[in-house]
Amino acid sequence: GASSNQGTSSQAGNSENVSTAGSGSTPTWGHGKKSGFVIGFANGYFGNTWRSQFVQDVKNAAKPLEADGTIKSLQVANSNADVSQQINQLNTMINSGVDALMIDPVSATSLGPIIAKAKAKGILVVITNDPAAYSGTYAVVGNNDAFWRIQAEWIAKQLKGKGQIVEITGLSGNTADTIRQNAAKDVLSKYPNIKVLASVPGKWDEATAQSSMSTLLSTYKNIDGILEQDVMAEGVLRAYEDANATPPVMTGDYTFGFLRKWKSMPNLNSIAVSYAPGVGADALEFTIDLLKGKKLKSDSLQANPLNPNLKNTILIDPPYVVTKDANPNAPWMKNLKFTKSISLEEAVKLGQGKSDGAALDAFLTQKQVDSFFQ
Amino acid sequence: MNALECRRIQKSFGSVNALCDASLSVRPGEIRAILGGNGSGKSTLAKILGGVVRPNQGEIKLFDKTCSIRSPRHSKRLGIVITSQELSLFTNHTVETNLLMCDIPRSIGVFTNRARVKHVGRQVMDELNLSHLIGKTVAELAANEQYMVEFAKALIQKPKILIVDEITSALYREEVELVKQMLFRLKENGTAVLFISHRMAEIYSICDSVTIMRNGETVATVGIQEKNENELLSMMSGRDVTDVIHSHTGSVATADGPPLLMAPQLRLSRFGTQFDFRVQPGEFVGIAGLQGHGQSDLVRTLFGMRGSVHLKLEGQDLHVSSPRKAVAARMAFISGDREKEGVFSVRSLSENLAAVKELVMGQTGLAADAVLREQGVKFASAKQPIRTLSGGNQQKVVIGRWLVTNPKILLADDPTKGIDVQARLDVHHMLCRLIEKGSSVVFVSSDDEELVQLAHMAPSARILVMYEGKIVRVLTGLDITTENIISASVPRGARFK
Amino acid sequence: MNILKWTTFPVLVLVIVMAVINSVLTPGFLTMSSLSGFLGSYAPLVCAAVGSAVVLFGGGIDISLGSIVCLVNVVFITMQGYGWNVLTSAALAVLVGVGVGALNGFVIGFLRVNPLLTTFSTSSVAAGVALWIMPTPGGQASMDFVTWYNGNWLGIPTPVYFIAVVWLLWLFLSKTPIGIWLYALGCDERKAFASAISVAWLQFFTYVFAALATGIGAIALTGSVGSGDPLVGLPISLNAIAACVIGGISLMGGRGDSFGAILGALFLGLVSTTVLAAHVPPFYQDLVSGVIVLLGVIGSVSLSRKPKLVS
Amino acid sequence: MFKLVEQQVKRIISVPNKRLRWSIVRNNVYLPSVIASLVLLGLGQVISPGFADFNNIGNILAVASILAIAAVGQTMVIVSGGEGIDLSVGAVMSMGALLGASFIHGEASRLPIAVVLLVLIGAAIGYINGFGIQWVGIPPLVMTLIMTSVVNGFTVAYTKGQPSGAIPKVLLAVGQPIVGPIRWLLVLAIAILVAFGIIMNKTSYGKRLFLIGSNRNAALLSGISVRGTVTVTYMISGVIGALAGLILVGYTGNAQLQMASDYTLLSIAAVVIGGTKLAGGEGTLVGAALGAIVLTMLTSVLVAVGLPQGVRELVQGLTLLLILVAYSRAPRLRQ
Ligand SMILES: Nc1ncnc2c1ncn2[C@@H]1O[C@H](COP(=O)(O)OP(=O)(O)OP(=O)(O)O)[C@@H](O)[C@H]1O
Ligand SMILES: Nc1ncnc2c1ncn2[C@@H]1O[C@H](COP(=O)(O)OP(=O)(O)OP(=O)(O)O)[C@@H](O)[C@H]1O
Ligand SMILES: [Mg+2]
Ligand SMILES: [Mg+2]
Repeated sequence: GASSNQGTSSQAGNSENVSTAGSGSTPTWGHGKKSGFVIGFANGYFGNTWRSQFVQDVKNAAKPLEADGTIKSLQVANSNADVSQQINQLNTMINSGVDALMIDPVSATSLGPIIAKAKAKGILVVITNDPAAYSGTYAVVGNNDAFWRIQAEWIAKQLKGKGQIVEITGLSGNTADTIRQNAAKDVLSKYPNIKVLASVPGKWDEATAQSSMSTLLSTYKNIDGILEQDVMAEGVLRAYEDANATPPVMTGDYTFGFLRKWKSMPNLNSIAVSYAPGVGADALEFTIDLLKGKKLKSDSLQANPLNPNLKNTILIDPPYVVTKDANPNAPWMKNLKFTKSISLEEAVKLGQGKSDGAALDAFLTQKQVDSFFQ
Repeated sequence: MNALECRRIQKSFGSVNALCDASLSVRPGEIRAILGGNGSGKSTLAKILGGVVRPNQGEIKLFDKTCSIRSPRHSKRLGIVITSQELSLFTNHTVETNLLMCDIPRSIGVFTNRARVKHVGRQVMDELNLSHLIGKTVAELAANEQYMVEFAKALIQKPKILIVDEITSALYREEVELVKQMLFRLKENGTAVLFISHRMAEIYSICDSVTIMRNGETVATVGIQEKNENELLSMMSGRDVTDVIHSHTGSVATADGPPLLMAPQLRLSRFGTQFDFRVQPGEFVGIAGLQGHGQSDLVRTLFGMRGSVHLKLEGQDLHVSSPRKAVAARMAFISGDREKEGVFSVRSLSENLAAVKELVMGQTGLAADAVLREQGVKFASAKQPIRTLSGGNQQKVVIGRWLVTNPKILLADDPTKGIDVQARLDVHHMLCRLIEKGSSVVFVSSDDEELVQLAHMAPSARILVMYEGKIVRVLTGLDITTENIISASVPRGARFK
Repeated sequence: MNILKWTTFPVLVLVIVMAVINSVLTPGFLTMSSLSGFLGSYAPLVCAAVGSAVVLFGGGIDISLGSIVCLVNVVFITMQGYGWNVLTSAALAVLVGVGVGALNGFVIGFLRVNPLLTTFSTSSVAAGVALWIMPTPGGQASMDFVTWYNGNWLGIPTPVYFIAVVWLLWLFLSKTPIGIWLYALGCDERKAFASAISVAWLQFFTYVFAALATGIGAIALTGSVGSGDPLVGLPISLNAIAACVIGGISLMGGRGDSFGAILGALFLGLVSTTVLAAHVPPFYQDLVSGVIVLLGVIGSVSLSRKPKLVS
Repeated sequence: MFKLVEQQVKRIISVPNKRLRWSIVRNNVYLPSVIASLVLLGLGQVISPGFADFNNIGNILAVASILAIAAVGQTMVIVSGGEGIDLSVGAVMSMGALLGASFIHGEASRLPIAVVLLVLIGAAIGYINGFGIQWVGIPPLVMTLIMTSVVNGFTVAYTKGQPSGAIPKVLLAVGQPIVGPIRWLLVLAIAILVAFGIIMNKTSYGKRLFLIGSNRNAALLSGISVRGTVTVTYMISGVIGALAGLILVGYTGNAQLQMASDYTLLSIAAVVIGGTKLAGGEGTLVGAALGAIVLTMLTSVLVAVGLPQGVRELVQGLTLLLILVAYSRAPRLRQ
């Protein structure tokens, strides 16, 4: 989501008929091995802190597994949002005989042919981070719907269901962004008295967010709340500083930069929901277990965000919801799995020694992972 | 009836009036010379007829039918062909392709018929006995060969009206002869020819009549026999120019004593030849010879453009590996190719003037206006871009750029190429003044007459004649005559290559 | 000696070297399936490079080809979405792309605006339209088409046919007078005009041709990705030019050979494959491939280089 | 800027002859951009009231300042002629932003060191460009294009994609307003413009630059060191790029890989809209700055209109095309 800079699909791109990944049919991948797996990880975009944390997490998670021989080698390939390049990388990996492919797609819909090729060779395919819907594959992705649903719910509550807000969204056309916007729409439709004055794309870029916010500030006189997406919060704040006005109720983001700033602004009423780069590491854990032949519980798999008929997805809920004071049984914390509500204090502590750009991160514990399997 | 008739043609480029009132009429089978100072509008007239330039006013009749020429293509359809002073050849194409560029023969109406291109090309080149050039790319040809190809390209198009704009200035005598024969053959087939040239001799031997242009006007048209050289020159410059033609009587002194410049075992890489070269203080050294026999290589090598050379300047050893080093040693170089190697066309006169003195030698405080006036440049303000000056005036500024650095030795590579008589004289006087100050001048020229004139103006002079990269003859004293230069520059047996 | 004069020689060497390195690093590289996969993902760039080359011959430059790819891809998919058959929608899509080329050609040839800036503007026009038609990636190409593209046809990987078609288009062109005029134009625009060559039309034509070749490439790309994406082609814009230069084509115009462009494009592909096959750590992949390409260019330029100005 | 308009208008109405007056309007290099930006400003105000208020103008000028700074190097490279162009500006700026952030590492005291290091790296990159172009003979467009991927690669390799360190207050201050729409960024940009204006027009390096741009051969024959001067110019462009990146990160407050890649083509567009000929030998920094304002103004108007992204890009492209057609056309072939 926040990671990608590139549009990826919001419609189902998968060509074949609906089915559920591997379930039922006995999996053919792993070639019966129990260890010494060769894994290819094709990361579709490489350009911001979130993504590098994402890749780094995967590599860190792989280290112990490589040590104990479970993983023979992990090939990592980055492509700079170049579809052809990614397809070529996948092609190369397939031909070098990987057991499993982890893919963060450049474009959700552009992998059909190459994935078909991989499956034909009995290679396990796991999509991670940016969703994509292909039958016969698994997807381990962050729960974008929950991500903004929580924040929309929160802001609605803060405004007591009444007021004028502006939205600063991500990259128009991007899958994650679309899912999030739909979630927000869905929530706000329940609050008729909350008026969305404008919804401008901030491209997940602080500078863009800042100048867009400035324009909005000069255009609309009274803005009661700002529904804003990840990594752009500081841009919004700066727009207010420049206009020397005080920011209203606003959703924040999960970078330690913002968390620290927030801590330094006692009157700022905000929330931070994490969208963890760790999702890649989680995906690796699932990949290994699947390669080892473990079976998922029938209820573990949920509908793919891009294709409701395709049940092949493990949605990783936001690990943390940060509010000034922890508030586990707030209305916006309903039906979330493994999500902790922590206080700003705790959150900032978690960031000790981390850079401002770094994101509040977390992984599933082995136990949590196992709980998905039979 | 007239093959071509122009009435009151008028053309201005922005503020410049290139042509204000040009009128002439030519009969079929007539060869008409067009004579005029630089920028008097000859090429502009040619370009208008060629469809390259659009006239502001005026009427053009072809064979008594009025017609407005819309484009080069249209002009060619009307049977008008012009050879361009700047050449219209494509250096990356072969000779034969260039020859047929204007209508390429095809097979089955679609594809280029290469075989035919070669065949037709060869035919024409045979007549000009240049068939050895077929298959080469134009880039590989020498200047004179290129101009011959340009001429052949015109012939191939079977012109009804042919306009030849200053191609002969670059040609060997033999080649000029060939051009003459070809023109006469066209004359017999009733083609009308406009022949633009600065060379009187040619005009007298080739043309039937001459139209004189001055500042964009056709001032007169006369039969070639009616007026002599001086009369024509006076008409074109609007003032009496009897002084233009010197009578070279008396000997020319030869300097001796310690040389100013010594170039022991000077090597011309292109010819692989080696010889000693020296220049005395205050001496004029003319370099003569047919084009492309190493004259400009000689001066360019001395100026460090052909890699490092070892020189002795006033006894001191020095290694000149680049123009930069040469300038540091107080040498100067003037190229005849204004556009490519002379002017900074979009920059102002003062910038052009100060380029070396201020920016290379680091001496400031140059009184641009004074210098320009002293060089007799026609200019409005020192701030005007140099491209707004006329060719000759531009060249004066370029020369001024070097004179203000008062160089010990000045190398000139045909600096008066294509400059009219008056401007040329001014340049000569500038150089003489420099020599009188004790500097020396090494002067390459394609015009032997010019070398002889200069030699007689200078206190002491020698003329070196080059052939195939070697100095084949050194002329001094009484021997300095055009006849000697000509005979030396084409050694016996080499008259026809 | 003469072979060294051939502008395509350096890149030919480069490609062979890279191919060898690859087949050493990945033994499976020279297998049919691997090669067809490789060609499948780089055929689009190859086609665009050939188009770009033709523009460069004529002394122009076109940085809008990537956006044209996006537009064609999006239109192609959308048409199929409306249930048109593959051929018609492909033809129509390519036509739309050619339209953009025509805009380029008109503005550059007839209105005489600088090509770099013109194509920069039109690239944002084309990309804009693509995003407008299809704000979010999606749709899907007909399965038959996709499987056909990613498989073999008459025993040869299908992408090869796309490359062949574009190459033949150029070959045909170069055998007609247009070929000659093109190099003349690249050598000197004014002289070309004076020699009765209709410069404006010729320039117009080069950009149209570039768009056509690129459009065909875009169809190929659609075959390899199987769906629509308004941003899918963007990297092609500059890669195509890089490919040409590595292929020994001069940006000054009038020099080079389209075959060089093809090899140049393949070289770029081979580099990214090699970097991966050599297990270069991810953080260094971009740097390494960048440096390899730079060295490649230095190699090809310094081998086929014009003499210096003053001499 | 407004003073400029005044001057322009004065110049025109002071001309008696009508035809001449028009020709000045036509040939004046600054006028188009001045008019365009005023029109856009008015348009923005109409479309969304408050568009023309101080804060927003300040914001627009701030963004434009960064572009203008980037365009300084671009202008000098283009003036240097020989098809001179620098496509690596965007990459170098991104690098400046990321490396700057990690050099500073959150401590204001490290700012000077960071600046020095960036200057060195920028110069080094510029030197490589100059070397490839002048000694190897690679066309500038290609050399700098490929340097783009090398520089991006270097940035990734150095930062491991992880821009470390917070941006200290001093740096963040560049975005802060001083009075009305004036922000430190603007002051900084004007200072840089003035400084390089002097370098270009008063120093002997600058004078050489113009001559070389006008005619390489003539410069060589006059003993001017072409290679040296050109290389220095690319080095300057590299240095300015790196520092512009640092300033950018000061304005945005966070660094991302390739955050500035758009600036490459934008800077070229700005230079050309400002009336500088790509042929070289002529050009002004003021023009480039005005060009930058036009482009920024255009983008923010389109944001204010709130069109979908596709349409926005479309309109942007068409507008740019119109400006080019109106003001930067080569002379007709048939004179
Ligand atoms: N393209 C142009 N733009 C501006 N002025 C021009 C142009 N072409 C020619 N002129 C000017 O028009 C006048 C006539 O030029 P033209 O070339 O016809 O002279 P010419 O008689 O051919 O001189 P030369 O003997 O040197 O060839 C000169 O002042 C020249 O500077
Ligand atoms: N390209 C040009 N652009 C603008 N003005 C020009 C241009 N060429 C020439 N002029 C102007 O036209 C005037 C006449 O130029 P022209 O070339 O006819 O002079 P000229 O008679 O050829 O002198 P010279 O014999 O020294 O070349 C010049 O004084 C110059 O100011
Ligand atoms: Mg003249
Ligand atoms: Mg002439």
